[in-house]
Order: sequence, then structure tokens, then C-alpha cells
Amino acid sequence: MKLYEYESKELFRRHGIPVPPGRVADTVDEAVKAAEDIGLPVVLKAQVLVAGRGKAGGILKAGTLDEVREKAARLLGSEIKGAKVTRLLVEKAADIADELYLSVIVDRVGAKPLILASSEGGVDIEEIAKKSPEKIVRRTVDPFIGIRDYEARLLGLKIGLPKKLIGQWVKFVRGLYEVFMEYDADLAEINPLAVTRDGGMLALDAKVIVDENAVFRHPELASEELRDARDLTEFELKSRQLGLSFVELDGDIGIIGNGAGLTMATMDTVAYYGGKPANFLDIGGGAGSELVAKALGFLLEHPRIKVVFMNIFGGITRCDEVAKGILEVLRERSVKKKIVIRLTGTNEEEGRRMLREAGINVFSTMDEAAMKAVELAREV
Amino acid sequence: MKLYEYESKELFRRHGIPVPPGRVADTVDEAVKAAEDIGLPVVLKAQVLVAGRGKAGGILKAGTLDEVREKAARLLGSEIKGAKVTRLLVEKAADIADELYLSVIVDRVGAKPLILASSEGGVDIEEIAKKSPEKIVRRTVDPFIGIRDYEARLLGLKIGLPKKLIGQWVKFVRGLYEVFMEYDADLAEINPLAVTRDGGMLALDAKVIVDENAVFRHPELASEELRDARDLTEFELKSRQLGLSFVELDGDIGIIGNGAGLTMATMDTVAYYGGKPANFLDIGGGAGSELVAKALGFLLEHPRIKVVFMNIFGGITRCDEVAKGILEVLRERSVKKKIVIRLTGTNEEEGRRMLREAGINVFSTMDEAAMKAVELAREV
Amino acid sequence: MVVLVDENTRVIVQGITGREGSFHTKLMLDYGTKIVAGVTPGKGGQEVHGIPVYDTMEEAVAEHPDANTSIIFVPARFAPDAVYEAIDSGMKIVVVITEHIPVHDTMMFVNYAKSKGTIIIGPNCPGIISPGKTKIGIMPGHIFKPGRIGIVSRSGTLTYEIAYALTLAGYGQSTAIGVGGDPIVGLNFLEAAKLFEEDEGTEGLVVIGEIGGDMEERLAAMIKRGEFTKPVVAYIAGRTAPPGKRMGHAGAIISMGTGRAEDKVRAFREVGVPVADTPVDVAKLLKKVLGR
Amino acid sequence: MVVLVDENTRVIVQGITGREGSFHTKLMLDYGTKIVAGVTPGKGGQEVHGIPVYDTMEEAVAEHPDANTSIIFVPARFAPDAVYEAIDSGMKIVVVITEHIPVHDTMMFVNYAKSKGTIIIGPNCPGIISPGKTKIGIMPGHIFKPGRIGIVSRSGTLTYEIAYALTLAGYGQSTAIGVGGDPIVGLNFLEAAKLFEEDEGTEGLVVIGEIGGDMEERLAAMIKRGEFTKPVVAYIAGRTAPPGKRMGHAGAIISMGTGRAEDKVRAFREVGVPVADTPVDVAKLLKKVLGR
Repeated sequence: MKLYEYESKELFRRHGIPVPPGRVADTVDEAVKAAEDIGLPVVLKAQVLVAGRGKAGGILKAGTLDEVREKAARLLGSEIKGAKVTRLLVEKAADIADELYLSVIVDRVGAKPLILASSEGGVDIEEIAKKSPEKIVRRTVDPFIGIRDYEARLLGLKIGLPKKLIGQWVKFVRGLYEVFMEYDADLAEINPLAVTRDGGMLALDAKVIVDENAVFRHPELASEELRDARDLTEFELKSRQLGLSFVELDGDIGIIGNGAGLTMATMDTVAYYGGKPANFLDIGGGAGSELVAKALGFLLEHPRIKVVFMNIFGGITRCDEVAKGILEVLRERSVKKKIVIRLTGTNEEEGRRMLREAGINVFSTMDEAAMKAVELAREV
Repeated sequence: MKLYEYESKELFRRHGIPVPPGRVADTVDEAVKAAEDIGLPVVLKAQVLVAGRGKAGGILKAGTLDEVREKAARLLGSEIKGAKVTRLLVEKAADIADELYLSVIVDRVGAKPLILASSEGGVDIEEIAKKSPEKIVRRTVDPFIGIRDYEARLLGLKIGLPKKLIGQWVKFVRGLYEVFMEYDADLAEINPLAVTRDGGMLALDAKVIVDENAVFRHPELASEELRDARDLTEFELKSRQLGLSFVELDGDIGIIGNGAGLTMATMDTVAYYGGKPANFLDIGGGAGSELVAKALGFLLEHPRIKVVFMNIFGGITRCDEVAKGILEVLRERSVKKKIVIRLTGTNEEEGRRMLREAGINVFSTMDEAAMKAVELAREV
Repeated sequence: MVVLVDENTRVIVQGITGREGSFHTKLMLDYGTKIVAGVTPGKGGQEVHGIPVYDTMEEAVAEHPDANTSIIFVPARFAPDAVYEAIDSGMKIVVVITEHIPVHDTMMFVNYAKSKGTIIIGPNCPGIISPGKTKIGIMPGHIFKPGRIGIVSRSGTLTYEIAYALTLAGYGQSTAIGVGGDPIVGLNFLEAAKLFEEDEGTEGLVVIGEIGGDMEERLAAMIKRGEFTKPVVAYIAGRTAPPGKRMGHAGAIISMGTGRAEDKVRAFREVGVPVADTPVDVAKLLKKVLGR
Repeated sequence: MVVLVDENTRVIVQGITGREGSFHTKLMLDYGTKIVAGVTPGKGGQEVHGIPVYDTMEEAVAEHPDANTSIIFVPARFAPDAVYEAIDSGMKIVVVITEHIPVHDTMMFVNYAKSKGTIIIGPNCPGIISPGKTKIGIMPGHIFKPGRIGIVSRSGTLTYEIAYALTLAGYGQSTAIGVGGDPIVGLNFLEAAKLFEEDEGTEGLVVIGEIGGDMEERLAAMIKRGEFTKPVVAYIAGRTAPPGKRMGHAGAIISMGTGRAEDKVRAFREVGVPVADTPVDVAKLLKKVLGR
């Protein structure tokens, strides 16, 4: 679960990471009031969860209250890369001398927290990695012990921070590590971490992503409703309510598979044969007819989808159950969209027979079925 | 630093350990009010830090408000084993079916937290160890991981707890371990841990001792003033204010040594030759003349001390500095008490000469000096 | 002949009284897996498919001292506790089927297991099978057959898909390991590859990767260093997955510029490992690299 | 000939620019200890008694790759960090002089050190000396002389007292280790005894214990099991100490019925180890057990 900047900064404050004075505002008046209280100049920051918010015009500086009013009005209600802006963070503008980068992530193969630091802040870590990979300093932390001050100092020295800033820097590293650990984060990031002209240091932006599987441990972070509404398309949100594992893409061939890997492989195979997958939808292992029906019904309602390709490898999942679910959907509604089914494994014969009798394309290999789906999508 | 029962129970509450409803009372009226609010019968418990409070009459049950008034009056202002009672904990009386024991301590050699549990609660662990050592179940915990529920369950099953109580028991073990770790405890103990007739479980008594060296991390536990006043004799309190490492005993020969081991050995040697040490006072390594003078002056003021025996092995500590400190004290006040000095090591010759010229007994071996001190104490 | 598990492996099922635990205990027994005990706290004294159930691993191990492997079907909130209990009771291999365990919990128990010398397989994995010998997992047993190809995979069903194709093409398997679809797993590709390298019964390796992390790139680097020398064929799922979105598996996500399928494919191809474009191609490429 | 440290030991002093660190660096250098570097964060580039100072252990070790031992004079609040830094930089032995470190901190770094194979001596200890070869600690060097008696002690000055008496009585020392006066210490009596047992240069052992804990009882049990076989003489301080009171050292406290001097004395005597009644008796008893 991605946290908004203002939420992440609240966690930063709790763990002693300095952030600029700031307040959230949901209306223009609130923004003006906030600017008055904080003092000018301020920065108005759209609270959206998309990357590249700044370049897309989501961060505006304002030197006068009139400017605040005008720019807040411009931001609120607008769309930044498809995300509606309903809330601003109004922050005291900082006098920036230098921008650094600091984050904590999970080192998957090492199975440890990994700290990344760089003197090249203000751009995506991906870009730093491309342009000057030698400027990214890495350090894995022993999770049983936690980050130690000497490690934080070492990171600071290695990115070339002047000695007089090391004391402040240590607080950022320690605080960010604490946030990462306490809130079960997948990522805790400060970018940019600003050095100001008066020799202070501030977290200008803040990004925390909490492990979806651990959100239950942090009820204070968000109500269930708010949690689900984040960063999801309309259909993704609906899929969550239905309990489906669904991700929206921009193609026209609906994909259903059992198992995440198989579903991705199905998408890839469709693409390999020239088609465009519209989504990822995994019904998991051992699905019964009801779940099959629910998933199929869900995709059939999607306006962009022309053809649905269901790819089932029956292991624990039984092919006759799958067929039963498909037939339920067809019985209950008039389906105009084409359906391609690949069905193999446990009870394969029975399942195929049931579907053939209903006049549905059934294939036994993924490649054949994918080619057929692509062909049908072209015809529509 | 020992915490009072009511303080320990507050920590218990924060970590989900059930305790009886209760309130503190510093006056008889407050005790009556508390009993009214809580509901009768109640138990009045003197908040003192001595062991064996119950047997010494510090815990009284009251079934009526008159009884509360009478017994609170009896307790408040009384002395329990030398400790003045200024505060009571008024608690709802529990209907006890069984009493268990649970504590967390440091396993020194294993360097890990150690949990002790027993079905024989309500008496000192020392007594359980003597009478039925097989009834104490031990488990060390990996401090990098912390206590795991399965370990708590295992402990419960091993002390013979019925399966239906295991779920509650786990909360006590987990909570007590958390208290132990979070507050840098040397000891966290629940004794007795009551099983009530209605099948509930409650921490009836609570004892937490916080590592003196870690108290600075827990300013919320006690103000510095309150911290120092705990469990110390008048002279011990004064010694703390002077920054001396002092423990009061009940003999008449004052002891000063440099280094804890040497000071204890000095006490022991005095006792070995038939004398009674009045105290432990360690001036540590590398003491200068001022510290020597302060320590000596402090002991000379103690009414029970007849003879002061100062035993210095000069390593980093210089014997001439020690002599200088002693002479300062003698110059500044008229000293009636006898002083025996054992001085050896760095700059020994110079130190001895200085003291001999002032007419002070100086010895080069601990045994000789101890015998002399014992002899002098007998003469007074 | 095989890696990690064989017909002598003695298994304890943790969470045996649950729906999944009981169901798969039956399937494993049917396959021939030597299950000696089950554990569910509070349910000690029962039997499940003739297997005795105990309250604690300590008891189970005391009664069945030959047990050396456990498989965990415990819900996510209680699974880490079960893992610690398994490690502390001396299990050499712990297979964690459970999905949705918080990654920080997994991080902790994986490090703990390493410090104790226990091998964790999973979490969020189908388990491990040495066809014809033992199956400790939830994969359908009949699609595998004994042979000389090792399989290591981050996926479940996709593994079955490919394994079945191998079986049909005449390539039996020494051992197939589903390492799990979470960001952090116990046994990883590198460690698994090392085991297959040392196993005389394994002639070649099929690697089934997916987006997220850089385990595939690191395996490619290991091959480049000459630490894995047998023929390898790879398949990578998720070439069409968008960045920043979890694709079903908690670990299947492209983030901060790492984890892209194209990078993994390139890494393998650069060290001479053919990568199949579709799952069905795996068996064909295997024929090429094995020369039979 | 000696245990743990000798004339080849290369030492880094952590906290070298502080009052204590600088003072004892001088004394150690005078004794002949091979100090190669010092570390104080933020003070890199200076020199102390001719020894170069670095900001980090990493730098110090990069410049002085032969360094294998560190001694820590850092205040209690920063000492644990210094210990971790020493361990992580590959030191084999870390001597922690610092007093007043919270026992939970020590618990953590002692376990960490064990997992990394580093030996911690201390905290709250005088250090270790192999007379005539090297002194890594704060003990006055001149009272020791080379010889064949090992000393292991929880005390500082009391060790000097007894060591000096041994020296005067003609019993030189192979190595003397002050394990520290805190409740938890790194190297304990049992581990130290094992080292002396294996050292051919050590003929007999003097053990200086005190109230608190049961390290002495466990050493007695180890002797009973035949795991330490050389002649031993013990002294236990604190026979007159009251229960429940800390006697100077954080570890010197009788609590919950354990840690009494009488129990320790009895434990040693029961396994045939003579216990001296006063410090001066140690040399006499040693003469008896050694027969010379």
C-alpha cells in the first residue's frame, strides 16, 4: 500500500526525521490559511500516488497569497497523470543548496534490509543508476541488530557528505530505517533529501510503501476503505471487492489463468503472437466453479475487452469444475464476446466435452489457444 | 532501579497483561474512595520495595469501607521491614483458585533472556528452587527473534496448565517478555500469577527491576529525584549525591578500596579476622586526592563507624595522591576515629612516607592491615 | 540421484487438521510420502488420515525422532511461529506453503534458519518433489516422472505446465523445487542451482523465473563465473507486465528499475542460456542443449 | 605459550582521542604493545602518540590490514556501536574497557559477536595481558611477569593484588584475562578455561570470582566433567556482601537466591579446587597444588 507524501512525512516526524513545516489542504481556502500560518514562500504539492508528479506540473511554488489562491485552484480538481487531485500539501519552501537520495528496501536474495544512498538526489534512483551507478552507495543491514550509527556515518562519508553534516545525516538514516522496520515497508524513500543553504537538512519528499500482507498490523495507517481506493483503476477497485487478483493493462484480450506465473505466461504468449493482453487475472489453485464464473463474468463486463482467453492447467484445479463455471456464466447472460478456453490436466476429458457441447473453442495447448485468441481479437 | 508494584502493573497494562482493577492512595480518604469506586472486597497493599512484604503485614484484605478506613490508617505511615509506607495500592480482591510463577531474567552465561515458570507460585522462587526444583521450567529466548508463541505454549504445557488456559497464558509470557525487553529490565516477575475460580488469569503481584545503566533511556519511569530515593538508606542516598559507589552494611569498620573486587575482598578479609565491615565504598581506578578525601570524609561522618580501613592497590592510582587526599581530610577536621591504611603499588614509598610523618598506621599487606583494623575496633 | 528429499525423508505436517493441511496430507500419502506426524496446537491426540497429531513439534519429534522435514499449512498470521518451532525442533528442511506472510516476518525467519542451518523452501510455494520418491508439497504428482532434469521455479501452475510438457517429451525430473513467489524466499535460485550442480542424478536444469528482484540475473552471473556448469534452459514470465504493479505473487513486481523480464532474459542469453519465448518451447530448447 | 594475544597482535584503539584512550595508548605503547591505528569518528587525520587516527574502522583496517584486535575506550552510550563496528571490520578480539553499558545492549552484541566468531573481552574489564609480550588493557604492566600461571578474573584491582603477590612469590603469568564485572560478558570463565587448558605454556590457573551469577559454579562443573584438568586455585570476593545490593560492579549482586559467595566456594571445594580465604593465600595454595 502506497502512502501519500503527507502520511509518509507524519511517520518521518514520529521517528525524528526533519521535514519542512507543512499542512494539508482540501480546499483553496484551506491552502491559503495554511500558507498564512506557515509563512511564504510555500510549495503546493498535489497528493497523488503517481511517479513523476513534479514534471507533470503537480508541484507549484507560490510567493504571495494571491499566487497560493490561484495555483491551489489550478491544482485541486485537476488530473496528474490520470490521478485526480483532491488534497494538497502546503509546505514552507526550502532554500536548497544540494539534493541527496536515501532509501531503504528489501534485499531479496540477501534477505536483509538494504540502504541506498546517493549524492545525486532529486531524480529517480533508476536514472541515477543509469547515469552514474558509481554514485549509489549500498549497505545491507543485519535485521537482528538494526542500523548502527557507524554504518550511517560510513554511508554519509561514502557519498561525500562533509563531516559537519554527518551528525544530521545519521538521524535521517536511523529514522528512515526505523520507519521501514516499524511499518513493514517494502520501500521507505527520501528523495530529495535537501541540504539547505543554512546548513540544515530536510526530507523534501517522502515515499513509503507498506507491504500489503502486513497492513493488518497497522490499522492506524488507513481505514480499509481508504486503503483500497489508493492507486487503483475503477476495475481494479471492483476486482478487490470481488476478491479477485486482477491488474489492468491496456490491450483488448482478457486473460484468466490459474496461478500467477501461468497467468503472466498467458499474457506473454498472447503478446508473443501479436495480441494485446487487457489484464492479469489469477484465479489461483483449486478454484471451484463459482470463482471461475465470477472471474469470467467480471472480464466480460470490461468495455475494452474483445476476447477472453482462459488458460487453465488442472492440477489441484479440476477441469470439469472450470467448465461448469464457464457454462453457468453463458447460461445466465447473453455473451457477445468471444471466449477461448485452454483446458488441460485433471478431469480434462470431461471438462472439454462439456464445453464442446456448448460450442466453445477448447484447446489443449497454450500456444494454439493464444494464436486463436489473437486471431479472434483482430476480427472483431 | 526497582519499580513499585503499581508502577510495574502500569507497564503490564501497556503490554496486555491482565491485572486486577486498582488505584493508588496516599491518604486514608483516597483509599476509601478507591475502594468505593473499585468495589469491595479490596486488598490494601503497602507500596514498599522490601521483600516479604506480605508476611510482614503489608498486605491487608478489607471487606467493608470501615475496614478499608481502619486498615489503610494502620498501614499508612507504618514501617514494613524498615521501609516507610507512604502509598497504598487498593485493588479488587481476586477469587483465587491457583497461584503460578512467571519471570524473565538475564541468563548471564548464555547471554540471553531466560524465562522461569512454575506451577508453585505465591512463594519466593528461591523457596520453590529449594523445595521442588523440578517444578521450575526454564527456557532461554533468542533475543534477536524474541519470544514466540509456541515457546510460551510449551512453557504452559510443561508446568501442567490445562489446555483451555494456554491461550491466556501466552499473553502473560509475551507481555512480560516485552516489558523485560522494552524497559531494559534485570528482572520482570509475576508472582503470584493467579488463576481465578471463574477461569480467568491475573497478575496479582508485579516486580520489575530496571538496569541502573539503562535508566537514562526511560525518563518516563521516574524523575531523577524519585529514582535515587528508592530503596536506599540515608547514607546510601547521600553517597549517590556525592557520586560515591557505596553500600551500607551493619558493622563498625568502615571500608574504602579501589576497585569493586578489591573492596569486597577487603570487607571479607576484615570479617575473616573477626571484624564487622560497616560498608562497601569503592573509589575506582585512578582516583585523585579529592576523591580520596571525599570518600574518607564521608565515612568519618557515619555514626556507627569506629575505624576506617582504606585499602589501596596502586596501579593506575598513585599512592602519593592517595596520601595527599588523606592528609587533606586530617588537616581540615579533627578526626577522633582511627584510620588504618594499606598502601602499595605505584609511588608507594612516597605515599607511605607522607602518611608516617603524619602518624598514621600504614601497612603494605592487606592481612596485616585488616588485623590491625579489627584490633582497633575492639578497643574502642 | 535427487536433491534434498527422497524416499527416506520423514515428514511432519504442521497445520495438519486444517482444510488444506488435511487435504494435501492425503494426496502426499497417496503419492507415497512418508508422513510420520502432524502438529496443530490444542489438537494433540487426534488422528488425520491415520497420522497422529501432537500439540507441539517437541512432542512430535520426541515420538518420531526420525522426522527431519516439515511442511507448513498454517494461516499467514501463525505461520512464522510454526516456522520457528520447526527450526528449533531440529528440522533440516521446512517447506512453507502458506501465502500472504508479511515480508518482514519472512526476512526474520529466513535469517534465523540460516543461522541454524535449516533450509526453508517457500513461503508461498508449491513445495518440492523428487518424482517416484517423495512429494512434499501441493503439486499434482502424476504430471511428474522420474528422470534427470532438475526444475527450479518461482511459480506453481506454470511449473506444472512446463514439467508436464517435459514429461510428455520424455524428460523425467530428478527433483523439482518451487522456491516460492514472495519477495524473500528461503532457498533461492543460486542455492538450488548449487544443489543440482552437485547432484550426479541431474543432467540439466530448467529455470522458471518471473518479474521482480534480480535472482535470475544473479543466477546468470553464477553461471558466468563457472559455478554452475550443466546445461540450462530458462523461461521468464511477465514480459508484458507493467512496472509498479504486483502480478499476483507478492514478489512479482517491477520496481525502481529492477525486476524487468527483459533484463532477466538478456542476462541469461548473455551467458549462453537459451530462454524460451513460450512455455512450450522449453522442452524444444532442452532437446537442443542436451543434444538428445 | 600464551592465550589469545601475544607480541604479534596488532591493535586498533577505538576512542583513542579521549582522555582515557589517549592515556592508556601511551601506557600500552610503553609496554611494547603493537598499536597500529586509532579510531574516533570525526577526528580522522590526527595523530595520538604518533599513532594515526581514522574516522572509521573500515579506513583503519584498509590502511592497516594486519590489525586483528581492538580495544574500546568509548563512553557507554556509544560503546555498543563501536563494538559492532569492530566486529564488522573483522577484528578477531575486541576488548571493551567501558563501564556502565546497559546489560541488554551487551546481551545483543555478545550474541552478535558469537555469530561472527569474534571474541569479546569485557565490558567493564581491565583487559588482557600476556606479560612480556603485549598488554591490551589498563592494568599496570610492571606487576606482571612472564611465566606459566594463567589468571582469569571478574575483577580489576583485585587481580592486580593477586597477580602482584604471585609475581613476588615467583609465579609468573602466561596470560591474565579480566573478563569483566558486568552481568553479561563476552569471553566467560568456561571459555577462558578452555583456552588455558589448550595452552601448553600454562601450568596452572588462578580463578578470581565474585558474587553474582553462577559462572564459578559452572566452571566447577566443567572441572568435575574433566574438561579442565590443570591445577586450579580460586578466590571469591564478596562473602560479606548482603543480598539484593550491587557491590560496585553491575554484575556483583546476589539475587533470587543465586550468586552467593558461599555457594561458589562450596562448588569449587567440592571438585577439589582449593579456595583462598584471603587474597594473600592464593600464592600459598598455588604452591600446594603445584608442588613447587
